Amino acid sequence: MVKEATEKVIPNPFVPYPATLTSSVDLTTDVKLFTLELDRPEDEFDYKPGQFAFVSAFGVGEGPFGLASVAYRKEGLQFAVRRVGTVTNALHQLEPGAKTGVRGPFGNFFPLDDYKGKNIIIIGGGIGFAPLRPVITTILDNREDYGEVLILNGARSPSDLCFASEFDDWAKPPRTKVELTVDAGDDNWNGRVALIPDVLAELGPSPKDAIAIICGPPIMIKFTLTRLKNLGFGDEQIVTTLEGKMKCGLGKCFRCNVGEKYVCRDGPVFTFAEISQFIEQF
Amino acid sequence: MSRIGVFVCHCGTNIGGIVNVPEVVEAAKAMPLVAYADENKYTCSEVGQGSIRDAIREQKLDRVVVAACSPRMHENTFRKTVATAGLNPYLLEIANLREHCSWVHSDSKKATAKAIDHVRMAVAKVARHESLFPKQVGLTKRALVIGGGITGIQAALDIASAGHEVVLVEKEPSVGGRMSQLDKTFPTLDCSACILTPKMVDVAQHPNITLLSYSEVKEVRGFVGNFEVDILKKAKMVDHKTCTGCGTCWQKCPEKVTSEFDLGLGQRTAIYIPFAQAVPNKPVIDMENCRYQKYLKWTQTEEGKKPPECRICEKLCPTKSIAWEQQEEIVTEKFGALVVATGFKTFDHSVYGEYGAGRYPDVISSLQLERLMSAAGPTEGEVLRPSDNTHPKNIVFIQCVGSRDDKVGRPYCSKVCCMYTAKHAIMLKEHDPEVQCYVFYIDIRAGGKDFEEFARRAQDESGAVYLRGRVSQIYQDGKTLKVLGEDSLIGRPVEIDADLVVLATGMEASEDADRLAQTLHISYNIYNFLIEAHPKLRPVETQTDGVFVAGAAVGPRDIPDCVAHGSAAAAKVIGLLSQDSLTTDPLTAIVAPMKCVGCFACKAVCPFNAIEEQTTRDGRIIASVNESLCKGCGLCVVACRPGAINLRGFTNQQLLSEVMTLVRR
Amino acid sequence: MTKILGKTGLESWLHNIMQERALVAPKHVGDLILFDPVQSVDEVVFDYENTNLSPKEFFFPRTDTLFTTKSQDNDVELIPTIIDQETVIFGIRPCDARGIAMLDGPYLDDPADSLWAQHRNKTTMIGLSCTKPAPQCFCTSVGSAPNDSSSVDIMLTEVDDGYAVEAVTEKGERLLQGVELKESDVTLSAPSCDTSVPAEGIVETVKKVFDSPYWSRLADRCIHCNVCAYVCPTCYCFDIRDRTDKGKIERIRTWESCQSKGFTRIAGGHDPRADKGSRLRQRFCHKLLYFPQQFGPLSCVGCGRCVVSCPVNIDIREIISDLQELGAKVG
Amino acid sequence: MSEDNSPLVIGFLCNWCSYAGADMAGTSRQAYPPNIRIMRVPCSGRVDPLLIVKCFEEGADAVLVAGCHPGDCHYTEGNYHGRRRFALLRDLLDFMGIEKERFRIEWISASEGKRFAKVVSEFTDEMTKLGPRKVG
Amino acid sequence: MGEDFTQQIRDKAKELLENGAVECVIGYETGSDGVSARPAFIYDAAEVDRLAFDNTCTHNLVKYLLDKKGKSTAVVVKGCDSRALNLLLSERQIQRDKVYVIGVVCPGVVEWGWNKRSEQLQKRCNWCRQHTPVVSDFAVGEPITEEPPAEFADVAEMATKTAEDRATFWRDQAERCIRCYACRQACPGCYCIDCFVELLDPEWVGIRIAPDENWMWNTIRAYHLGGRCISCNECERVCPVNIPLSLLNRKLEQEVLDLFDYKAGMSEDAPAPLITFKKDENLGIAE
Repeated sequence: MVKEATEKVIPNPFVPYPATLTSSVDLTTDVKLFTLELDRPEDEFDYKPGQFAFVSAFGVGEGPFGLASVAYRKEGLQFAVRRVGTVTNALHQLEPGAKTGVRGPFGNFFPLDDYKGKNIIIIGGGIGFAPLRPVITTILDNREDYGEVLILNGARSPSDLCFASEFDDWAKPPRTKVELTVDAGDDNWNGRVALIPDVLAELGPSPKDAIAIICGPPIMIKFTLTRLKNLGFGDEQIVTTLEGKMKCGLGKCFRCNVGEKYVCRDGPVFTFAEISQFIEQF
Repeated sequence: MSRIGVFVCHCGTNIGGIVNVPEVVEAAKAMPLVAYADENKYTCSEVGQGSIRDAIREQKLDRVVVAACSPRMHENTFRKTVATAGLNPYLLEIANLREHCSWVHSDSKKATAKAIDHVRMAVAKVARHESLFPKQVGLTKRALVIGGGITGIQAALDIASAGHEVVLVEKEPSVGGRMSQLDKTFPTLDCSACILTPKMVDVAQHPNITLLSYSEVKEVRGFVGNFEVDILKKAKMVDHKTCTGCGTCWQKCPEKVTSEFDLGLGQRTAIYIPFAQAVPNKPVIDMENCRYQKYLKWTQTEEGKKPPECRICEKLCPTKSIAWEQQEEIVTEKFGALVVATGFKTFDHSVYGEYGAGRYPDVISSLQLERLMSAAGPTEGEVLRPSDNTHPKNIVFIQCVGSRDDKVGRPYCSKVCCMYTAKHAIMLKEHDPEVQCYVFYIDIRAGGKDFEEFARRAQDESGAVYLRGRVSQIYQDGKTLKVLGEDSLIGRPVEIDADLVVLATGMEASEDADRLAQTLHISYNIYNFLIEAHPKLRPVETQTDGVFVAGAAVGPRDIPDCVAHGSAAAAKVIGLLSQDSLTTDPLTAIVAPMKCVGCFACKAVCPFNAIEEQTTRDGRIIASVNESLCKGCGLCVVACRPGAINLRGFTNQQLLSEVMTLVRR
Repeated sequence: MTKILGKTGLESWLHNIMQERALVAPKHVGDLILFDPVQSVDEVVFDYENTNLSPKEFFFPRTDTLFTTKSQDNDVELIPTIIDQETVIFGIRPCDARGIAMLDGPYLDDPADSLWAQHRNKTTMIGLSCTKPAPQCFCTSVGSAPNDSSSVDIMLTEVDDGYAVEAVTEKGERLLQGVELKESDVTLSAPSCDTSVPAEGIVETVKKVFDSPYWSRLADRCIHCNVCAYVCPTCYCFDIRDRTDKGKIERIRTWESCQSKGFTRIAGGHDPRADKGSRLRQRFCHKLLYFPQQFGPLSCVGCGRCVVSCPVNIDIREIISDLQELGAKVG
Repeated sequence: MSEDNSPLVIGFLCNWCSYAGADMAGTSRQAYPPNIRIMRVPCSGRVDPLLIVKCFEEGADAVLVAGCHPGDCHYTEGNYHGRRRFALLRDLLDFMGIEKERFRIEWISASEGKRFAKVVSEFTDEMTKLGPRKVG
Repeated sequence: MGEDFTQQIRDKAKELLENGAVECVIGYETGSDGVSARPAFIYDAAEVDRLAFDNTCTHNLVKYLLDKKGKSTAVVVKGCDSRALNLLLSERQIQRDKVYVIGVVCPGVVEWGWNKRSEQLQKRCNWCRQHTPVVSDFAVGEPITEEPPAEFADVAEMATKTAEDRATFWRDQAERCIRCYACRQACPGCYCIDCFVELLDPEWVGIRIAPDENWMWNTIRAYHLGGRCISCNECERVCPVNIPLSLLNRKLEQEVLDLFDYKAGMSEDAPAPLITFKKDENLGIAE
């Protein structure tokens, strides 16, 4: 005879924490940085760099976004959201004070503790730079724990570079370099006009004691991976975040899978060693 | 981010008297994305507009709904208002609370509910508005005038005098049109040729005018400022560059044929100019009738009698200008604006059995009478009966032949017939005091400067007998024509023995007017008269920007009207061509390339040829919209199943939002 | 000893069940047989191979409201859906019941899907073992049997004078309380399932043939009609979107299929499974590789619905055979 | 149907003729029942059958599409295309149980304010008599 | 039919593949049940013996040409299927020079399902007026003289019901619909990159799989095929819940014939009724 488990009330994992939009700032023409505060003090939301959460635009739906803030600073939950679809469109319409909801945090994170003492190369393209911001914040807040830091941020155009106002701060600490590049410049741009993989080849960072963290559009990730391999980086030294179409974040809807792995639960942070066999599927 | 401001207008008591405006304002405040709502006594007043501008700045509004009168009234006003406050003028939507609500409903509660719904829909729509920017396109500063009658001549001269190049296309060998066939003009009785000929000569001599006689417009592509027109130049068989118009050829040509210009009453030669004052005063060869052409045709089959080889013109031409090798050719020219002045033709009276169905030689049309009266006409101005060349004494005029007659599908009034018949009666009496004129009429329409006096003169001074009534039958009785009719004023049948009967044939749209209209994408009515953009306020514009209409092509009108009309069209063209670039309306269709399947249903339904084919980087052939041609009708949007085309300002999203906000309110 | 419930006894039992709970049973709907709520025992179909659609929708409805919002002043309250209705499903086949139980894997995996959990708690499954398996059936090849009672609460087996009754769970026991059962010494014979599919070792095989052109050739024929996924008792892909009506917002979850174009297309436009072959492979890899890797069993229960319903005869049994053959060649 | 059981009529009016005709009805104070909600579209040929079906899906009782008289279309041909689409759609909807009467197409010119009011009045009355849609 | 047709198809397929005229031949083969046909894609002349033709060859293979854009492909079509070729040619979805048409004169196909097959003709074949393909590069079978005119008894029957009954009927169908979109996927006329039903913005159809939304889907699916449906009935065949979709299609087919005197797919050039018009036509609207 099969015994019954005592019935317990299971919280519905699809119901977000109620939250309030406290600020909404334009990062680029189509990217905004949202700051959210949870409405109920009892809701727990502890997270690490690399993790993501679903943000609701009630009436339209919800979407997954990488957390762009760090938990320990207690400055609210921040998300950089690019306007590409119905949910992001609706989010962009929200005014500070608007009610929203957050579900998360989900996924794994960058094991920054494991990287202590290493040289870190942070490579991000476009909106893909958002999940790298907490990585940078954490490393710079604990600057002495890490070796050389190279930050490479690229975008289609100068006005698409996310977090431009923070570049100067990032470059201030010693042994820290910020390199910017764009696919196409404009009248006010004096910097590089080149693709990220090419800039990487030019800068030629040494793989010795180094970890490369990449985040960006799939095509950029693919080409950057190749360049890093050429530079001698091993599969374990390359860490990336993958983007997948997600609906639940809970490892249920089986939409974001790469092979048997869920981007939402087993990722989004993967070493190249973990995904090398699936990279063509991605 | 959307911060919508809603401004509800009382319009004095026009709206506020029925619609509870404060309630609408409160309801608006509760609508999604509405950041601000307020009311005005008169929103269109300077104070009202100022309050919108202030609110946009103070409340950081990014979209505005004005709930007031019809958008057809003040949409432009408020677009300018929001623009002065720094918003894109297209981030505005009007909710119509006056014409569509307060003025037609008396139940205040229901009207208020409807007003709230209309505001709701406007809010839903404006939330999806995007900033739109008119584009600038260059233009070709040349005009094409189609039709070389008095209207076209006037338009061409005016445009040319303003410094723009003009091409004047005339399908006949000479310009002049119908006016050149007239003897005198009413009500002043000045000689038609005397006032027209100088203008014709001006056309020929004006440095800015290129005259393409014996030519027709075949195809028109492009759009305002940038039309590309294919013009067919028919083969004249005479090199007009070398021809001096000495006249030897047409004087010596042995082949005589009926003259079209004289409407069958006279003859011309196979190589000819249509009339003495023709411009250009250089001949063309009528290929149908030329003896050499007939000979050439014969050599191909050698059937029947061998015609003479002739070629007399060629032999006698002092400048060797006969060009047998000439072919018709199509030239393509670019223009910024087009004027259509294709005029009219006269009604063919042979459909009237009761008037003899064209069988009696002495039943003629009034235009034929003009030729008989003309000093340059076949009888050199002597009015002679076609049947026996005698002077007619009793002359009957019948009005409204092919006008005001549903029976023949011409219910409209041709406007000029009453007056030219009066002119005829006066002139005939002057020519020959023994003449007695009778005029069968329905009404006398003499609206116009000096017209009524003129019509009176025909009766009072020239003794024409006006009989109100229709003619039921005409029959030939020996040399006389028996005209049976009715004088409806005294209610008695009348019978008149006439020597000549003149039918006041009405005006019809010229041959091919419909084909030309289709080519130009302008509309025409069931009588093939062209339709102006607005009958009162835009009388020479059409629905196709850059295409103007003038003269009798639009509907029956007399010479002074035609001249005024031609000048009006010219003024519009000059205004257009004086710009350095043109602004296009941004409410056009737009294709989402990733969604287009390339079925081109859009292209099939587009009335403006605005859909073009484009190859994507991955090799797909997809649609794209030429925004200069697109008029924003949205036909393509509905034809597009995959939803790849949208119409700016009336997007699928916007219309659906309006519906959804209404049904799920 | 076997406990027997006579035919009339069964009918009155079902009738009684209906008084307090919703009874779902096979029923004629048009020319289909579907699991559907019944109002009267007369509607219940007892003689059927299996229903055209699986009973999964009573645990994973076509459309489910995850929560609703209630707005007041500037505050939004989120109200999760609570399932109150006690439901009894009568006539569920062992394969289908196994399919439901199998989905406990992903759905009850932490964090559990509360709607699924509630449906499972509130629903009692009365199984009916198969006496004559249909030609498309192959449950015995994928780890089950026509009389497999492991996933139901109560198992019924048709015998001459009624139904042999086996209470499998406490929940089942409870439902049977007060029902009079005859004791009988009839022995129940397990019916045979003729079709044999070489499913053994398929997990390893699929890994080997993952990159084979077989998939894209197979997908030539596939029209991605999604029918297989919608009739399948173990397919559980879903979509989520909000719906607003008269100011009330619902977050709604509905069935979806991994075979549909754009299933994996992300907002930017990139789609890792844009081609037909990789979509079709995804379906079979999920059933034959990923699910077993995560939860153990193949996520195919051998009900054969996809075999019958596929309009272009993409037959999972044939595919398993083909893959094994292919795998053997790869070595 | 709204609370007081009066039909919800959704009207799509072309900007150039019928919307102006409705304006004319207003200017000349031609009264008609307040049930209709009016949407302005550039042309009757812009009215997507999807919108009409959507109205009915969402429970609207009646839909009116009004455009320029044939031959008068501001875009020369829009209403001809519309006429075909609506003819087909109306038959399809009728076949699916949405009575032909519920989907009305009218040609109303800018000068026909009186006729606009008459059409809307008749249509609303007819819909009131027909009653709400029985199957949603 | 039968073996003779099969042999002709195999021979032609072999020839086309061997001389490189086509890359793939799309035809039929016997399915996994051993009794009914399924689509077959033959790339290699050595495999042409898989091809078969019998009276269960129902599938409209023209749909697959949409996956073979730009590639030379031979396709086996029946009379009804062939009309889809004209539809797709006129809508520029396929290129005539890339398609080799093996046109089979079809006396009708039978009712069948997986592992079952009757000898009874499918309902639609009884009123078929297109036994002989309208497009063909290689004809299999002797052309059959088509008898006029089309009948719409099923449509007429529905029209005898009251509006309320009709609404109820379709409501019931909508209730059963599971929105799998199999009807669309099988239809040769459905090839939009993004189908209106799946668009999020504008969201024409809500997410719920519920009667309202399903009704909208079924209505617009039919409407989008107005004047385009070529009566192959694939939509109805693949529907897992047996919704009589052809009834809607046939209603439109009848209206299109009555109103516009048009039959879809009969020629490549005749413009579809909804992308053209006549100025003076009385369609029973606002006259």
